Amino acid sequence: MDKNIKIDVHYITRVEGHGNIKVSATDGKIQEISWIVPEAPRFFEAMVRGHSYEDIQTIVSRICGICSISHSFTAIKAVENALNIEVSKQTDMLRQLLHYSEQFQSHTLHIGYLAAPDFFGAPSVVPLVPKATDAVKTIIRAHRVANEWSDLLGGRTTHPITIIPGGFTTIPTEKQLRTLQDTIRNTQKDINTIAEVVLSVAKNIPNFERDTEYVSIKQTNPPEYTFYHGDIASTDDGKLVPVKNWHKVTNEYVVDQSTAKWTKWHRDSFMVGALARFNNNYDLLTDNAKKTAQQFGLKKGCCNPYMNTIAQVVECVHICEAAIGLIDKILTKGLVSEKVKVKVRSGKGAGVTEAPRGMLIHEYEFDKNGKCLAADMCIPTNCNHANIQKDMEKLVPEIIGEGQDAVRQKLEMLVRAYDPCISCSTHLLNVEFVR
Amino acid sequence: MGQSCCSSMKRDIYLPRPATVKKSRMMNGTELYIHIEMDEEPLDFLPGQFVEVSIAGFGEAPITISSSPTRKDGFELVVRKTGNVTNAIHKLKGGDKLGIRGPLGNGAYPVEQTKGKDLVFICGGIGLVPQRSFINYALDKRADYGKISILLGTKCRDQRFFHSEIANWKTRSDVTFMETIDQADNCWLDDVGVVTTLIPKIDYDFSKSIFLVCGPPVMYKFVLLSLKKENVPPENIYVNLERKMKCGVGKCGHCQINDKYVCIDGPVFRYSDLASVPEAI
Amino acid sequence: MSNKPRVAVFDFACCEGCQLQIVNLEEEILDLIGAVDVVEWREAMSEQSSNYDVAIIEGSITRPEDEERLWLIRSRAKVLIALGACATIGGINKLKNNFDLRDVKKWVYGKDAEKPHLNTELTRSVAQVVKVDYLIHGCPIDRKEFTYIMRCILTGKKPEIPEWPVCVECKLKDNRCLWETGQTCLGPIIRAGCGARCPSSGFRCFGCRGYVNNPNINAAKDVIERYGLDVEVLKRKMNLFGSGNTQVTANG
Amino acid sequence: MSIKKITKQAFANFIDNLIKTATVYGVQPKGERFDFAPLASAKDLRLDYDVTLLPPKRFFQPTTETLLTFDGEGRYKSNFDNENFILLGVHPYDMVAINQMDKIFSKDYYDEHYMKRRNNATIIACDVLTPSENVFAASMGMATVSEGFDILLTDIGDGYVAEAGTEKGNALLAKAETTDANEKDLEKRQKLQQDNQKNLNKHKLKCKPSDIPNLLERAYKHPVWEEKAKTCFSCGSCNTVCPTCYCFNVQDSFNWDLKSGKRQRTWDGCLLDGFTKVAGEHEFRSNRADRFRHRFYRKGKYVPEKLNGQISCVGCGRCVGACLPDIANPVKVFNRLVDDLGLL
Ligand SMILES: Cc1cc2nc3c(=O)[nH]c(=O)nc-3n(C[C@H](O)[C@H](O)[C@H](O)COP(=O)(O)OP(=O)(O)OC[C@H]3O[C@@H](n4cnc5c(N)ncnc54)[C@H](O)[C@@H]3O)c2cc1C
Ligand code: SF4
Ligand code: SF4
Ligand code: SF4
Repeated sequence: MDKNIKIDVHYITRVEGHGNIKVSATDGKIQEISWIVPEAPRFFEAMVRGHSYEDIQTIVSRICGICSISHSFTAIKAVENALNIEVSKQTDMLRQLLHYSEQFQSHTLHIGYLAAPDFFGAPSVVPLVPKATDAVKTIIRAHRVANEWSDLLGGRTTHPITIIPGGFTTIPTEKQLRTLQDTIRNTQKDINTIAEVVLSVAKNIPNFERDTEYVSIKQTNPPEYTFYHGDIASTDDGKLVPVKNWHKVTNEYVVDQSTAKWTKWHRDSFMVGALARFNNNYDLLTDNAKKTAQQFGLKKGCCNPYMNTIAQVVECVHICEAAIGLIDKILTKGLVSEKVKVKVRSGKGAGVTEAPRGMLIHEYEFDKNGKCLAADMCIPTNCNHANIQKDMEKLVPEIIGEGQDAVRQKLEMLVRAYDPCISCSTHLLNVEFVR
Repeated sequence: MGQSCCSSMKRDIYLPRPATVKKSRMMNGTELYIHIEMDEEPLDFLPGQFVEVSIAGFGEAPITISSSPTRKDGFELVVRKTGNVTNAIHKLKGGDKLGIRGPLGNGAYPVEQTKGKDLVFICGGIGLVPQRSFINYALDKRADYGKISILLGTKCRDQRFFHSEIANWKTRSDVTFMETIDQADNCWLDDVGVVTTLIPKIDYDFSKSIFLVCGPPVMYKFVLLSLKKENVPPENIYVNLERKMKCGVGKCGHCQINDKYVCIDGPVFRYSDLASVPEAI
Repeated sequence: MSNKPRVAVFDFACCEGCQLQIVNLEEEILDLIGAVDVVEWREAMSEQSSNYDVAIIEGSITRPEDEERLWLIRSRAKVLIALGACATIGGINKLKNNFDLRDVKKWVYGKDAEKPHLNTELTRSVAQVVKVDYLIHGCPIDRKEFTYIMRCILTGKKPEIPEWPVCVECKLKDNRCLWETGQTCLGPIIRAGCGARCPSSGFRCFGCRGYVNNPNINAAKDVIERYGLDVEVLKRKMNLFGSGNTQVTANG
Repeated sequence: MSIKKITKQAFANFIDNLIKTATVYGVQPKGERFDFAPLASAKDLRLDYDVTLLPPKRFFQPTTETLLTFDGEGRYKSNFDNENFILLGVHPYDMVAINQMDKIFSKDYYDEHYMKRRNNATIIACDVLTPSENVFAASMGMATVSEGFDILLTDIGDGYVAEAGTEKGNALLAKAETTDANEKDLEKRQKLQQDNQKNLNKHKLKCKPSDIPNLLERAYKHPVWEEKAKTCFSCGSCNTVCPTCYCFNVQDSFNWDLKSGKRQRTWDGCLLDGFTKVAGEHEFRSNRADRFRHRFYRKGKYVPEKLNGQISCVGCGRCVGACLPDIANPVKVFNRLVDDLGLL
């Protein structure tokens, strides 16, 4: 085997945003292993200043097209926190239902279109169309259901327009919710099919482990596998940190090799995302979701980052079941049309939700007219950058003997497993070019 | 209300009928000549009428019939390439299929009313195309009409067309043909030569002759002013108007000029009828 | 090699939500793949190519190096499409043009703000940098309009993009006007084509498709006064996506 | 034709039975407004509505309709809607507007696409119970209607007087449990109709509708067009919501095989930028004020010339509410002209 390795992946494909991987080794001695993000910085925190609290969601939704619903919700929760706005139980439940749709949409996108080609050894889903037509069509079908679901509640599939501070501009009819429920029920079969297909190629998932701290939100009252409510939790200790203290969790820091800010809490780095939620909240998954996890040998405490994709499959199973139950709950109460009333005041507030790829935090400050004075955000991929780097540092020496192509392939797969959302992360991240 | 009326026998006014291109050729840099024959019944039209030409997927465009109904094999169009449909028409070659609706336009040339009168055709550039239908009609029924003059103004030499036909008109003793060409280097498609300079050169009784005017919008103002100077009564002037058009059957509203519709009241209008139509010229 | 047009998708500063709408075509994406050869599309596939006929560009241009990359793409492509608000009118990224750029950088990057690689320049739309053949408006784009325009391009047809404002489609959707409920809706001055998606969901139009060719801005100001609202509020809303530029047209 | 009385309960049964046999589009709430929508049960029907958002014209000229399809060889085929349906709750002014459209679409060139839907429809009209905030149908002489409908309902409190206007209506009415309307019922109906001829008048026209063509004859150069159009958005809302506007656009589109496709017609509006634009970007009515004026001339002069003089504004008042800068109100414009130019 060649002991000289030079990997320079300029823009890793099938991820959201631009990221580069650089590895070089001479005679088996590693000189460089870096995860670099050259995405154009976009300055959202600066741009929202001066805008009305009503327009914050419209602006920050554009941080990311894939997790626009999570950004919208996180922003709105922060705005509501700052302006002391309470929302009704109905609004809260409908929001959670809408938020589920994004997890489902993003996960099927990642599993089916972005990660699956790796398992099948294909460069993209396109060549898989003739080879595995049925599997591709199943993915498309599930993805469409997710989008129709977002569309119904959010007004669009991407960049939702119905959610405003205090409530909704418009809500679906009871009949539409019933229909949605039936659709989700039918989709459960497709999710099982997708799980089976992934299982059939699961042997291609690299066997790699690194003891890692996992951070996500956790809801205790009542306990629920949460994406929407809760405080910040770590697998390293059981303590819950309220979102207003989020800076104590993220502890952004600058490292020598990069000007990109990294995060750390109890250790050098931590991971957020589906696997983090799984590890923190495993007990609260539905039985079927637990069963799916078992099929893949995915257990609480798993520290193989590649298994993040499998945790997403498990979450899809959970989300469908949870959504069906939530719709029942909404409908037994009956829908009422609610008027949104907001009293503007000055204030500062933070909000947290789980985006599909991990914990997402926004914080805003407003003057007495509701004009934004300052904004701060922490994006999941931001939290993961350091962890990706650390994983690479452990992984490369373990596999360096497999040759350049295999190393490159496994590194790309690793980054993809994180389902990074790079364009999200760059408006806060300090960016470095290694060219 | 005629709700009980049975309409199933009526033809769909929007349904094009199949036709076939017999021949097509470029006449100059921008104009395509195209000879068409209907696949089923032939087209029964009057000079000045137009058809809606359908190219599936691209749409429909109103195009005046340039040939005379006296020449019985199909009909001819001359099309300038300006947009989607006309671009697609320019791609047609002999044997290709297309759709035709029409003939349309209740306001055709006054071929009956002008019998025995002297005719002056004033054409600006592509304005010759519709006029040609009446010109050839009158020439084929030469005895029915008085003197015939054709005044043509073209902006530059490359834009002339119907060379052999014009050559023929020039040699005929029973037709007066006059032409100006404004040979500016910078040749704009939509401009006309100074056709107005030709008007005083014809020695007709201006009060009794019939003037038929067709050209780009800018031309009308000048020509009509000249004719006014020569004391031509508005009743004796006919103009050919063009407007955006969609349906061609007086419904869609696009070609409306005040209370007149180009499609069903025109496209040929008696100038005296336009006195109360300020938007016309 | 097939003789289908070769299509490549590229992105600049943006949220990639417009590319996502292409994925969101769901079953229809198979029709698209049937009609064209997608040769490069970083978000969805690993294949890459420098040989393409149609380049679809998402995102706005904020740095000199992006500008160079865009020139290269333009020189290789026969047809260039600006996809989505960032590309057509600069989009949300243009908000930063309303601030002093040094201040913007400092706000986000603090003491590192002046490092060379953090350079940012005034945000420009793709059409402000290179010749654009087709504009596909919206944030995100409308899927129906996207496929319509793609089919037009593939058949050599000039697409008909509405010249009229969102109110037309809003009325066709049988909506009650949001001004009656106190919302400052930009519908009357913003280009239609979205099917009035936002107003139909009860949310004011915030202008992601850019202004109509001939917006009557002064009338908008009069209306604001009639409804007793603040012109400043209107201005800030008009800035969200348009940032004051009134007109962008494609050359195609 | 028969005039019957039908109790509210019998009416509800009648409608519920109709729903079983045909699609019934009845007036129902949409948010805080009203709209024609497929009716699931008589109890959802709101015949006391003020005005619907869009006028019922969309059932005969849909906002988008496929006129033709073409196959891969470019062969065209007409496309028609053949579904029978019942339109329930049409107000008199809207009925007058439908009568006008019927003339427009059947005269000269017979538009089978429109007429087929029209002939497939059964219209159950109803007299207005709640005047809308901008209605001025009384000023236009269109607060009540005497023809066009298959059945006309008038709510007289303890039930409806139902008058059949056509054989179709007669036959339909025979299916309901009715009694002959007596003198008192008819008096009540007459009272309501007479009241409506006064009450549906939130904007009072200072002249007779028949004076309008002559008024416009003299108003072409009046400053009102420029003045008002200054704040016109060219948004075409006044066109879109109007029950007597019918201009349309026609567009072709390809299917994904890039060979077959369809030709569709969509609503258009003479106020919109580009309405008269031809190839080469020349626009004949490019001036906002000219387009603004054109609309009033169509309502008050041009279209009436095709309708034996009947004014083509029925006074529904929709445009008044739809126009943000509040310049579209026909009564305000006509009254201004009466003030400035006088009546002859
Ligand atoms: C009565 C009449 C007779 C005509 N005769 C001729 C002729 O003999 N030869 C010729 O070359 N041209 C003629 N024209 C002009 C011709 O109709 C337009 O050039 C053509 O419609 C442009 O269509 P397009 O699809 O290529 O352009 P686009 O710009 O793509 O136009 C789209 C649509 O707009 C409408 N439209 C655009 N421009 C015009 C226009 N100038 N007039 C009417 N509708 C328009 C049409 O419905 C057309 O399908 C005539 C027009 C009229 C009204
Ligand atoms: S809601 Fe907005 S888009 Fe709709 S009509 Fe009103 S102003 Fe126009
Ligand atoms: S002009 Fe206005 S009031 Fe008159 S019919 Fe039309 S929408 Fe109704
Ligand atoms: S509704 Fe008012 S603003 Fe809009 S086009 Fe009509 S007159 Fe102009």
